[in-house]
Amino acid sequence: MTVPDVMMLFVTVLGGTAALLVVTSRNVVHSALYLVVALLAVAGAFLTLGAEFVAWAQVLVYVGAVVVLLLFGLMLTRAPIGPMAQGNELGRALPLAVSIALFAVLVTLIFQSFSGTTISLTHVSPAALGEVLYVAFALPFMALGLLLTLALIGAVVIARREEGEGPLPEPDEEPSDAAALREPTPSDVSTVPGRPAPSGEREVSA
Amino acid sequence: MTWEESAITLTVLLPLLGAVAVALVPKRNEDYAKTLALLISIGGFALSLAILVGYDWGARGLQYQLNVGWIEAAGINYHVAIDGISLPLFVLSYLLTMLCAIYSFHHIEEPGRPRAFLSLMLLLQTGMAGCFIAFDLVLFFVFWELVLVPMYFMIGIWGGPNRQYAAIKFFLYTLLGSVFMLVAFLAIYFTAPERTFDIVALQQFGAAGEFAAGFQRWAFLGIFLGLAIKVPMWPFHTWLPDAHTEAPTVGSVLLAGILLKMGTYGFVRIALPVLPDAAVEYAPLIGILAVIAIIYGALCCLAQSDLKRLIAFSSVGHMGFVMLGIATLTPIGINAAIFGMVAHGVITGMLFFLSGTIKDRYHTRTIAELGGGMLKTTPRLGFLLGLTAIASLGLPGLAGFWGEILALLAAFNPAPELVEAGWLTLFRVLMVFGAIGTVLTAGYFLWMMQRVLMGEPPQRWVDAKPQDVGSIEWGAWAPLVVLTVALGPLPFLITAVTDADVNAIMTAFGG
Amino acid sequence: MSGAAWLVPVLPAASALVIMALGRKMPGGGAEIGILSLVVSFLLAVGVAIEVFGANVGATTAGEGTAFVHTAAFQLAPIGEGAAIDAGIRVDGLTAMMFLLVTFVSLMVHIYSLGYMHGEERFTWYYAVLSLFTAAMLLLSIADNLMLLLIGWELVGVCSFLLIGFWWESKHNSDAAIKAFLTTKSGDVGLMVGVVALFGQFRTFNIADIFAMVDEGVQAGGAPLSEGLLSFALIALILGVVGKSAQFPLHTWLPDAMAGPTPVSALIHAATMVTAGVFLVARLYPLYSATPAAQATLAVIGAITLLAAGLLALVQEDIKKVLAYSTVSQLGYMVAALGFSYTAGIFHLFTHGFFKALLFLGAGSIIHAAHSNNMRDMGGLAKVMPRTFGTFLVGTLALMAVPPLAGFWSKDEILVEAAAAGGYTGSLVLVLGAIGGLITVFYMTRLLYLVFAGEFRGHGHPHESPPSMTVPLLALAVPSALIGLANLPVAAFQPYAFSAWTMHSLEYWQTHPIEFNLPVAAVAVALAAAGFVAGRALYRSQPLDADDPMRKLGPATRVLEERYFLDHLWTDLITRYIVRDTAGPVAVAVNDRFIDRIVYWVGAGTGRFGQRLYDIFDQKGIDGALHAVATGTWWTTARVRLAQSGNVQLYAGAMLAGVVVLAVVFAAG
Amino acid sequence: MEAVYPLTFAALLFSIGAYGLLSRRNAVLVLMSLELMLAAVTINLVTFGAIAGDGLLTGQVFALFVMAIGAAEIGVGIAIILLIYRNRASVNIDDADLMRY
Repeated sequence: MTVPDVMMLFVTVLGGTAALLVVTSRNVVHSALYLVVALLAVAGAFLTLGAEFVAWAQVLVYVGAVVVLLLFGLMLTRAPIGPMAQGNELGRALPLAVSIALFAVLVTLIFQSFSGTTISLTHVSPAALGEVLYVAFALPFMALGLLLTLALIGAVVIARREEGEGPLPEPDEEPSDAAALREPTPSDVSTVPGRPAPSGEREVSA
Repeated sequence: MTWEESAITLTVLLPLLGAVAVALVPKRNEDYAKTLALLISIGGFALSLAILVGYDWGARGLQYQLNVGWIEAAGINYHVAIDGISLPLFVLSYLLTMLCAIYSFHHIEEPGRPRAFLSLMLLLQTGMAGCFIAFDLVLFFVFWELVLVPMYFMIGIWGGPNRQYAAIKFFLYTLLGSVFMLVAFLAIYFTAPERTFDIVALQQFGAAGEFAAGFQRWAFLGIFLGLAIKVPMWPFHTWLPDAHTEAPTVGSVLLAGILLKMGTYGFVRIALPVLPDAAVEYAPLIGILAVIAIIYGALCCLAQSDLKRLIAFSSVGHMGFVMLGIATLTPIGINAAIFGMVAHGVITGMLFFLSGTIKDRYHTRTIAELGGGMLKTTPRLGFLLGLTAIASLGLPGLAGFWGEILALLAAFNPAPELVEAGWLTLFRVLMVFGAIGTVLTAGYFLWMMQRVLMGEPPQRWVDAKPQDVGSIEWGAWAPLVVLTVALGPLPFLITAVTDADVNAIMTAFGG
Repeated sequence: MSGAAWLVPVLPAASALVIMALGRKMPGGGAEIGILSLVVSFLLAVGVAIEVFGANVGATTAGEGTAFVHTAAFQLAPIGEGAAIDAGIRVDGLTAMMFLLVTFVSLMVHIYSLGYMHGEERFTWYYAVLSLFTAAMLLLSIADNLMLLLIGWELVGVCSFLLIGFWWESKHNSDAAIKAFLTTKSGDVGLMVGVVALFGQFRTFNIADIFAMVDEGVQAGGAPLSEGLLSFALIALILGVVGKSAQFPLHTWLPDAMAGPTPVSALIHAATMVTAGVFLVARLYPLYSATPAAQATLAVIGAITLLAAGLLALVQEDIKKVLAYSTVSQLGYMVAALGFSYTAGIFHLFTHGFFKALLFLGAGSIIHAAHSNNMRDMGGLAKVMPRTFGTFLVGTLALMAVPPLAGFWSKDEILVEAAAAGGYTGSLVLVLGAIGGLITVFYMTRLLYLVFAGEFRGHGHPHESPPSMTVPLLALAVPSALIGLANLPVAAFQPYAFSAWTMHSLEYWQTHPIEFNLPVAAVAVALAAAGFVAGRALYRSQPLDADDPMRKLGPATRVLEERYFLDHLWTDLITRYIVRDTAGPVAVAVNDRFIDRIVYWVGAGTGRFGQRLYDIFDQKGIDGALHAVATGTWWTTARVRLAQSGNVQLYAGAMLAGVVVLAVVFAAG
Repeated sequence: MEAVYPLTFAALLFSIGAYGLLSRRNAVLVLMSLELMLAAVTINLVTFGAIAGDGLLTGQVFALFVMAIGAAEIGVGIAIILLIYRNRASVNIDDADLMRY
């Protein structure tokens, strides 16, 4: 067990528990914070694998920007700060089964095909990475930039509020059309499938 | 492109272009659509007559042939031609469309909209005519499907009270059949020694016995289902009465006049020559179903209260005779079938025209409500109905007789291969039942004539004084009446054309 | 002349079309075209007859040569495999005879109808269909191949339908017309099967070729002639004969067919149409004489029919019904005769045609005068209608087979041939024929007295019919009386006699001579006399008053009769007790309640069966199955749809589960 | 070092992320679990890059690309969630079942 193995083991354990907590914690903000820990563990993993630049990029992008964005999301959607009621039991059985099965399959596959292969942990300097990035992958890199700007503009357009809209509906009172949405289930077989158009300004096509 | 080659394509494309032209007629003067449609249909009929005249009657094999690559990659080519078997039906389809164009000057059912109606009719004509000249399986299938769409809209929009039901039933039922047929076509394409959809080539493979017996059985079953639903043969007939009861008059005339014949034509052109061994295996089954159709159709006619539905069921009976002719796999049988197709087209087309006019004059088709005495209230209409009904029940000397008697003749001694397979007694029993069928047919037609034509007319109609046959109607019906009366004493008008080619095709069965 | 024979059927056909086209505008309503064309046809027929008979007589007197046959044909249409349908004519003795009979009787009916149908609303249509009918009958008699014969046969059937249902306003008439057409059409099934079978066997419709093949004992393609198939075909044809010539059991339509105008009954149901069946057998006689099984069937059916119909005629009150049943009985004679001898059968057909037409036209004139069909409203007409009475008497005597007249020579000939043939069927026909003769005389005497003797019981006062009606009666009376002599069974006269005229082959004529058989003739005449005496006794002194005791036997009337005629015990015993009081009513009971009911039940039964079949099997059964498929698909889609619950995570979960499963499969695979 | 270790770690992260994705009621938390899964993917990329050990460092380059796209995706995700929130006033996954039949 060399030093990197120990490092990797530690990072795995840390990352695993953090991820578990993200997924199961009662408190919304706690899971955001646990997410930070998990992503840091991932950065640690990169370091052990010698991808130094990727590790720091990971820290910078995910831990810095994404988690903050998620926190903003939580804040803006007025997610209940305190511990909230957990969903129904059925809601957890299927996902649990699926994820465990997924993990089992992945692990067996990994051990089947990759056991015994060793990787050389040569340290890759950011300079070498940069050199490759701007020569071989120049075009994809530029495309990536374009994609990011587009995503940015898109997000702004979606999230912007039109002038004419009324005030933000209070979370507790039931919006008028929400009731309309819970029409009876499609008991009448013969009509064409689709919902009767709800009242209010939006036309929901079948 | 000499006239020889381009003739058929021109004749088939004319109605298509006509349909587009009629549809583009401006809304303001909608009635111009009627005259335009009439001119186009007359033009189409004239072209088909030109082909008829130019056709070398005695000769055997394909004429006016044009074989041009269409989708080379898949071996599909635009192979159109005409021979003795498809010529009569080809010309009949143009005749009937022209007559329908004349008839629809005054008779378009209530949503009116002549532009839409007439363009659909011309589109239908392209599909029908195309089906009889296609010598490539895919081309045949394209025209086969093309026919469904206009007929669906004709029944669905201009039809009777529950037209939706009838239109959907007709469309889906035939489509279901054609799916099996398509699968069979593809199966044939892939198993043929040399990958082609060309019917002539496939016929040569069939004759040379290239297809294995087991394969032939399944391929024939697929094609049989597709065609049997269209004919319609006995268990698959339930769409026909509904479609006819709801269809507009012109729709019914074309549906009964030509569309049913595409099924039987398919048997003669594709099923029998390409898969001869399977044809021998299926022949007894087809024979039995045909005779059941004859007896069953006649019995159901006895139970009908609606005149048009009665005529629809009579079509089931007549097509039974046609299929009996085909089931015998003998040249006489096939000649009987083709003659029966044309005669049925003429007679039943006329019957549907008459029932349309009766509906128009008496506003009802229920026999009880008509109450009889039509010979007194509208004598000419009554006389025509009487004459056509008697022709339909197979009176010799009129068109309906030859189709039946020749089918019975063929059924008495079927093809040698069927005899070897030991089906001789079965076919003779079928022949006797067919003969009994003619009595039942006579029964329900005479009973209908008694209840509709004879007896004292109810006072209601005497007061209403419905108007007798008008000049437009005479124009639309005169050719049909002349044909009904002429085909009786002069059957050679059709058999002379079909005989050479039928003998050629039927050699595969030791005919 | 025989070359122009094809004109004989074509002329009436053309006249029918002309009448239909412009009859209404003609002064005589189209009748004159009909009559004119028939006169020409008749003259042509006589010309043809002279030539044909002359040739035949030449052959018989010279003792060698062949029977005259002239055929000419052209191909109508190829029907595949080299076979073809051709239209051709075959003129021989039989055709010439039928030409004479049909054109003459039809001409008489045409003239007669001028008076009878005067003032009819559809007068022109009547003459058009009458001409068409005559044309069809002539086509039938001249056809040289089976297909053309079948066409003529069915056209005759349709014309009879149109004529019987001439007054289609009343449902009774159209019912009778449909009954007639459908019964004959079901007989025609047999005809079709027969024709198809013969074609199947000989691959040709041409009658001459079939005769040649049968003589050589060979079938199509040289195969040896199969007796079984040939007798099957011929017996099938007999079914057609039974239908068309109203033999037992398919005879029920003929009495109902009296619903048509009387001249129609005279033409169709006496002289021409009903004899079509007999003509068919005569036309194919060489085939029949080659198959004993077919001949035996003919004899048996004929015998049964002649007796059954005779009995039924006994108790009819409608004068036309009596004559109708009498026709059925006489047809029975002809069919039975054809069981043994060609000449006897067709000679009786020939003579019967004339005197039965005369009787029907006479009856028409009586009905015209008495304004009723029922014999109750008649009586005492002899004085009032001398010419009708005179001609009617001639016709009746001929029918009764009273010696000098036609009926005697033809009916007697049948009994002689039956006796000569001997054997089981021969004796059956002889015995039944003799009894039949007695019954015939009995009911005709009854008719004579009821109509002509005593006082007029009806209302109004009858008067003689106009000359246009009585002239044809006189014209028909002449042949009814004299035509019998055409076939005098004297050996010296035979080569010039009727049998020579219409022989179909010289050998047959030579091997089957017509002789006179005294004992048989004597028995027949004796029976006839007995029948006449009994009939006269019963009806002379006491013509049918209002409540004829025919059915209910009031004790008073029978006591009266017994005292007067003790010495006629034998005639009373046989004729009255057995024949009139038991056999007659029983026959009617059997006929009306049994046979007629069957025919009705078959008709109505198929109607009801069709109704049930349609409602239950077609609509619910097959259509139901179709709908089941449709509703089935709706049902399944409704279930599957529920899976789309809208819960996004459920979808994601399902997808991931899918991925896992696929991974396992591929990993394992 | 054995290649198996980082790969197992990635598998672990991926499965836990999947669980979170399926069970969480709140849309934002779903996004978080999504992030975990993305992180797992990047580990895989880097590990496979290391296994291949080619000069082009494709593993790491692609890890970077994935990160960039992940970020863009999270941005748009949050924007959509805000939009749903504005219309439905709740981000609970069960309410947004407009696709229900």
